Amino acid sequence: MQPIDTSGRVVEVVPHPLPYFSLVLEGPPAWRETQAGQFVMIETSAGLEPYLRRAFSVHDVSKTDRGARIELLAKIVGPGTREMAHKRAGDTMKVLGPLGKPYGAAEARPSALVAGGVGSAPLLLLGRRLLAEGKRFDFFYGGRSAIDLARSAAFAELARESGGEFIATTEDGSAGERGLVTAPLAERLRQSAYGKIFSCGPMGLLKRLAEMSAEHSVPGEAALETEMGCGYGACLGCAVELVDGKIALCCKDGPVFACETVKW
Amino acid sequence: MQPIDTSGRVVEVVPHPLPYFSLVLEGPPAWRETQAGQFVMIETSAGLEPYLRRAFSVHDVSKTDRGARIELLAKIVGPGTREMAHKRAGDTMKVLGPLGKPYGAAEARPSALVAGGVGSAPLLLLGRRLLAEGKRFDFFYGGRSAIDLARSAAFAELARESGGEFIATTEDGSAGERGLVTAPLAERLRQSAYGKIFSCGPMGLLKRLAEMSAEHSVPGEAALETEMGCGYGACLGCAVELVDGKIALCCKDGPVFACETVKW
Amino acid sequence: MVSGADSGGRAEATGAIATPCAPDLSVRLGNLVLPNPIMTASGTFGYGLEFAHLAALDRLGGIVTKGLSLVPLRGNPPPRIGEPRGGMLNSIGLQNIGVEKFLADVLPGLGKFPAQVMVNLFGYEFDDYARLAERVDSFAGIAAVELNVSCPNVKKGGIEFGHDPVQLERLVRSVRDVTGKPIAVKLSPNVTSPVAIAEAAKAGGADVISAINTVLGMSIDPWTRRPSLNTTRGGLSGPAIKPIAVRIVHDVAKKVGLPVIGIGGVETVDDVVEFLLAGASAVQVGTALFRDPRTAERLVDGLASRLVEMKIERVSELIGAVRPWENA
Amino acid sequence: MVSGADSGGRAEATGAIATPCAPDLSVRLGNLVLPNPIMTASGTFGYGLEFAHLAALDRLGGIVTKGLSLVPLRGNPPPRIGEPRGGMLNSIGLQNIGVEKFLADVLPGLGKFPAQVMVNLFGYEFDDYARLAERVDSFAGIAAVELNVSCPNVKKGGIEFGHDPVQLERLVRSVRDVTGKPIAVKLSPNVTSPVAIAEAAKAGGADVISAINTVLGMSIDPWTRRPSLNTTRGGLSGPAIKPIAVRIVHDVAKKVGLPVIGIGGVETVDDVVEFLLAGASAVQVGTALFRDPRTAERLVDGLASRLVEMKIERVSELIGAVRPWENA
Ligand SMILES: Cc1cc2nc3c(=O)[nH]c(=O)nc-3n(C[C@H](O)[C@H](O)[C@H](O)COP(=O)(O)OP(=O)(O)OC[C@H]3O[C@@H](n4cnc5c(N)ncnc54)[C@H](O)[C@@H]3O)c2cc1C
Ligand SMILES: Cc1cc2nc3c(=O)[nH]c(=O)nc-3n(C[C@H](O)[C@H](O)[C@H](O)COP(=O)(O)OP(=O)(O)OC[C@H]3O[C@@H](n4cnc5c(N)ncnc54)[C@H](O)[C@@H]3O)c2cc1C
Ligand SMILES: Cc1cc2nc3c(=O)[nH]c(=O)nc-3n(C[C@H](O)[C@H](O)[C@H](O)COP(=O)(O)O)c2cc1C
Ligand SMILES: Cc1cc2nc3c(=O)[nH]c(=O)nc-3n(C[C@H](O)[C@H](O)[C@H](O)COP(=O)(O)O)c2cc1C
Ligand code: FES
Ligand code: FES
Repeated sequence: MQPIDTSGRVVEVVPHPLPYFSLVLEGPPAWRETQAGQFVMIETSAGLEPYLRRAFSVHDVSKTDRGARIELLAKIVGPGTREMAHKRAGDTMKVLGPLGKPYGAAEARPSALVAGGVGSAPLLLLGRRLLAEGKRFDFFYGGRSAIDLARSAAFAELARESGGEFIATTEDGSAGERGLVTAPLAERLRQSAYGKIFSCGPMGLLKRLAEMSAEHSVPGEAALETEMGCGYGACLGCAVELVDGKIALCCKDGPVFACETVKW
Repeated sequence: MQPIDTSGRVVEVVPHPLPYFSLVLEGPPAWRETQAGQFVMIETSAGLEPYLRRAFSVHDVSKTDRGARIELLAKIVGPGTREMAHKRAGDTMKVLGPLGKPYGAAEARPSALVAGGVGSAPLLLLGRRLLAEGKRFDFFYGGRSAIDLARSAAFAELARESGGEFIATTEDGSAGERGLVTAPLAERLRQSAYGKIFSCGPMGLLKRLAEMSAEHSVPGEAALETEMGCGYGACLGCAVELVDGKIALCCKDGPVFACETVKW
Repeated sequence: MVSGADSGGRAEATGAIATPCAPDLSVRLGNLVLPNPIMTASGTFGYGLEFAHLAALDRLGGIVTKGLSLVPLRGNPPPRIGEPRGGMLNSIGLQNIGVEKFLADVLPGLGKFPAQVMVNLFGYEFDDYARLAERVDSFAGIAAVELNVSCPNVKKGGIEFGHDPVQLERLVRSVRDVTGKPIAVKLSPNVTSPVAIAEAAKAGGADVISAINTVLGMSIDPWTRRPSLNTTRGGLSGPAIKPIAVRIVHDVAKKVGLPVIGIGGVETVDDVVEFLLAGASAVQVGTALFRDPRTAERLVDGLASRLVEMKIERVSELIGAVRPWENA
Repeated sequence: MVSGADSGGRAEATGAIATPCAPDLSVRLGNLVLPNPIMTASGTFGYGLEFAHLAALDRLGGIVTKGLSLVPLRGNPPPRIGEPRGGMLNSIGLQNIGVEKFLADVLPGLGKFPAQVMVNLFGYEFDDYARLAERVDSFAGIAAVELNVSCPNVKKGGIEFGHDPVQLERLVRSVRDVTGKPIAVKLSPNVTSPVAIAEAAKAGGADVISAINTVLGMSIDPWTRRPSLNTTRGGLSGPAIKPIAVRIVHDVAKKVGLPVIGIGGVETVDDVVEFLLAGASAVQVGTALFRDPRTAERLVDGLASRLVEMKIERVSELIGAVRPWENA
């Protein structure tokens, strides 16, 4: 579907706790069509700080009688996310979306969903989709510390419902296994073979996952983050370098890319 | 007293109705010393719009057990006043003040207080002072239309308490006498002689009042408005040209000036 | 808070079209007539067509294409944008599909809109400009050419033709020799005397001056210590540069005597009026489109309403109508 | 809203002084040593002393005076300031008390602060600069002179010495000949090549480059049609010009090899770190002081805390430590 430029009504802002929070917006029926991996561009402030909109993966979608609700899972890192965390129920925000290419189809074999920090955002919708398709998946959730594993319960529940497991890791050991999320994944890659690895998170993690996909010849799809000026293909600011030497636009050709196509 | 750089807590925002409103702030005991004609510099927004603080006459002051309350009477004309009108009880704002030279002493003869639109702001405090000093005054309040005579009741009550009268004028006749505020003043200047004319409002009005002061040799004091970058004497942006060829600073040497000293 | 106190600094831009007796929004740029003075700025709205689903292209006064070169360009590696307070930094590096693909695939589709199409041209070599102008000259769908001699993101050779009056005059003349279409020359703000550059463009045969291109700037992330741009330095745009643009538009309009297109931080109706008063005959909207793809059409509506409010029948009455202070 | 989510874009600037092992904030500008890199910018904090009740002068690294001339000046008529989005426009016109009054009444009072006092000097005639420098040379309380050759608000003669390398080199040499004090030359951003101007200043004997002065700008009230400034054009300052200043500081520090003072839109600790990384050895705070007279001291505290957070012992480690992208 074509993205629409509309405005959403803030339903609530939920701390997970801070700096992580959910922003729930009420909007038009068209939002119901949002697919896992797609994002929206939000005008976080009517003023100059920040001036440009900000990109957020759609974390969850639900139908309402008049339209739809989308939930965004965000982390306060600067002015835009700070403005968002300060919104109150009833405030309206300009929203452009849904934008970008969603995650592709899962294979017959179980999938591995791998999240680094707030990169988990788009994977909830993906989990829901896989569950609906009756596809099993394990969910790997890595963070620096326990607080960085926002919405763990929801992810764990989804994974288990699908028949899969939920594996959390933290660098300081404050929750789940101590270490990086790639460790438990590597283990399981040696035993059971996954059909696909779906990921989102910091570039460093995605790069490593791309390597692991190659090593174990398990196809991988990663949702990338780049700076974005517009989100709809006008500014050419979201360039992603591909292995074939071409330049792709994260907002149009992505944010989801097949790992082997990206020049990491 | 020296101005202090502090922060005030928003007690309430009262529409008079819009675009006029009162912003009531709670602050330190030092604010109790504020004198009629003095102003404060308010940081209306934490962001860039507007970037510089805005100047507002102190409209009213009251003592609280922990400190003091000041009331500002403002008109929405741009980003700063818009931000102010959007404040909610409990918000805090940076406040620098009280600043500037207050209105001087009244003469034995009754005074004329003349306000043009929101220029009425500093004259409430002046009225209270005169009342406390047992000095009589007439209050002339001019505006384009009825809505531009914010807080009329309060001014009228003060004037009458002092034994004087309250005269309102509007250009469209929607309240009080139709015409300019200078008309009824001219009338009374021909009959009863005033000891002093205290004024605040648009430059055009103040200029005309200065002329009338001269014609009837009644001393006049006017509170001027200029652009202000800082309010405390640092930017030299608030220049006022004097008849002696010198440049005065509205924020330090003013905002109240003896009419005969200003090059109108 | 007081409900009803209209929020946001950009309210004017959203005023809906107003009255029965609609004012005359048309403006002239030399022989070029625009239905209204609102254009999209080069490089900020692609080639126009691809955003038909987000913006009402039929409402625009003019569309300026992304900078076109003889061959398609890949542009600079990421990161390509940064966001200092009040503006945007970019180093896209003139990525574009090339003039041939534009003429074949895009131009035909643009035909159905009243908006005047201006192609923005740039080259690395002196001759590139004339070759590009010559190539597009025969296409009726192209109303004018805009020469980008001022892009801070082209390193090759390192010359910005827009910084050297002598070079520029020759360059413009070489284009004048091969096309009858109106020529707009886009000024760099990064020079000591934009007026001297504009004079040179005029001497070379330019019909219109577009002012300004981005301002050379740079920012660094205090934590990663990385420049926000891969190229370290890049072009500053958005509200931050508007006062610089207004100054240059004013000086050029006053001293050079060519119609000027005002560019730089245009986002509200106030901005449009300000540029017109300064001497611009039209404006281009750039960065503001990234924030809101409908900015341009909103400005067309808002400008119409504003003229009614100001009791002005023709927008052209505002051009250069600034009132300097007596003793200035 | 979520309470606890810290609001405002300028929180870092308010961090209070942090730790037992305080980091070393001192920096060198040639022979000049500052207790910390935070100075007040010329014309934005008067002569320092008059604001002792609003700011902790004893915390500053340096104080630069309002521009001083041989005789007191009245400055420009009002209006003198405007406020475009993200910045400030001014045309104060260098109103000042004159060098004699400064030396007699102000300088003695400044003696009691550790802050280094830099006098900002300007003249209309070539010789004015040397005469001013000669006049202040014998005063021990003055640590250095800063030559303002770049004020956009001086019309007389119309020359900005800062726009002509040949003139500037001669001017700086004439000052060098009469004073042993460190000479800082303040650059105009309104030139095609600030580096060339800085090179000329160096050739003339300058010890330090201050960059930048205000950017030439203009704005117009869309309703009154009046320029915001009596002089029509004036100097743009504040956050809007920071990316321009960072670019010029970076280029000059890299190519000229003199210590640089970064000036332009400094308001937060992030800003200070950004300028240091770009190559500045110190910064000056200007317009931000109008918004908050305690900005400078807050930055001193905030910078100390930041260094602790970054685990850096000496602020000087940050100077020029930007990390360009590999393929840049
Ligand atoms: C397609 C896409 C989807 C996204 N989805 C989400 C999401 O669901 N939840 C969420 O919290 N964020 C998401 N992001 C990232 C989010 O857009 C940025 O964090 C946002 O720009 C922050 O804005 P800000 O003004 O608060 O901070 P900024 O001022 O933009 O940045 C503040 C600091 O954070 C750093 N930063 C900015 N962007 C990123 C980034 N993308 N990754 C890491 N560091 C960054 C900057 O370098 C800077 O140091 C997504 C980004 C993209 C491109
Ligand atoms: C000493 C002093 C005391 C003041 N007291 C009050 C007060 O008690 N109540 C109050 O409402 N205002 C008062 N003002 C005026 C107030 O400071 C300005 O209206 C303020 O700058 C508005 O800020 P803004 O951002 O909302 O609008 P701005 O963007 O600053 O201005 C918006 C529009 O209003 C015009 N404008 C700005 N300032 C003034 C002005 N001073 N007079 C007329 N038009 C102006 C501008 O030209 C512009 O067109 C006072 C000013 C001074 C100098
Ligand atoms: C992302 C981006 C790409 C641009 N590409 C071009 C270009 O290809 N050719 C050109 O002449 N100007 C280009 N510009 C400059 C704009 O056309 C315009 O002159 C400048 O951005 C100032 O206007 P604004 O503040 O409204 O953005 C570009 C600007 C931006 C922000
Ligand atoms: C009101 C005002 C007055 C100024 N006066 C002077 C001056 O007298 N001499 C000078 O060299 N620079 C002067 N400047 C320029 C500042 O010192 C500084 O270079 C410029 O404002 C950029 O810094 P900022 O963005 O922090 O304000 C002045 C700036 C302002 C805003
Ligand atoms: S974000 Fe603008 S093109 Fe992708
Ligand atoms: S407002 Fe800055 S000196 Fe008066």
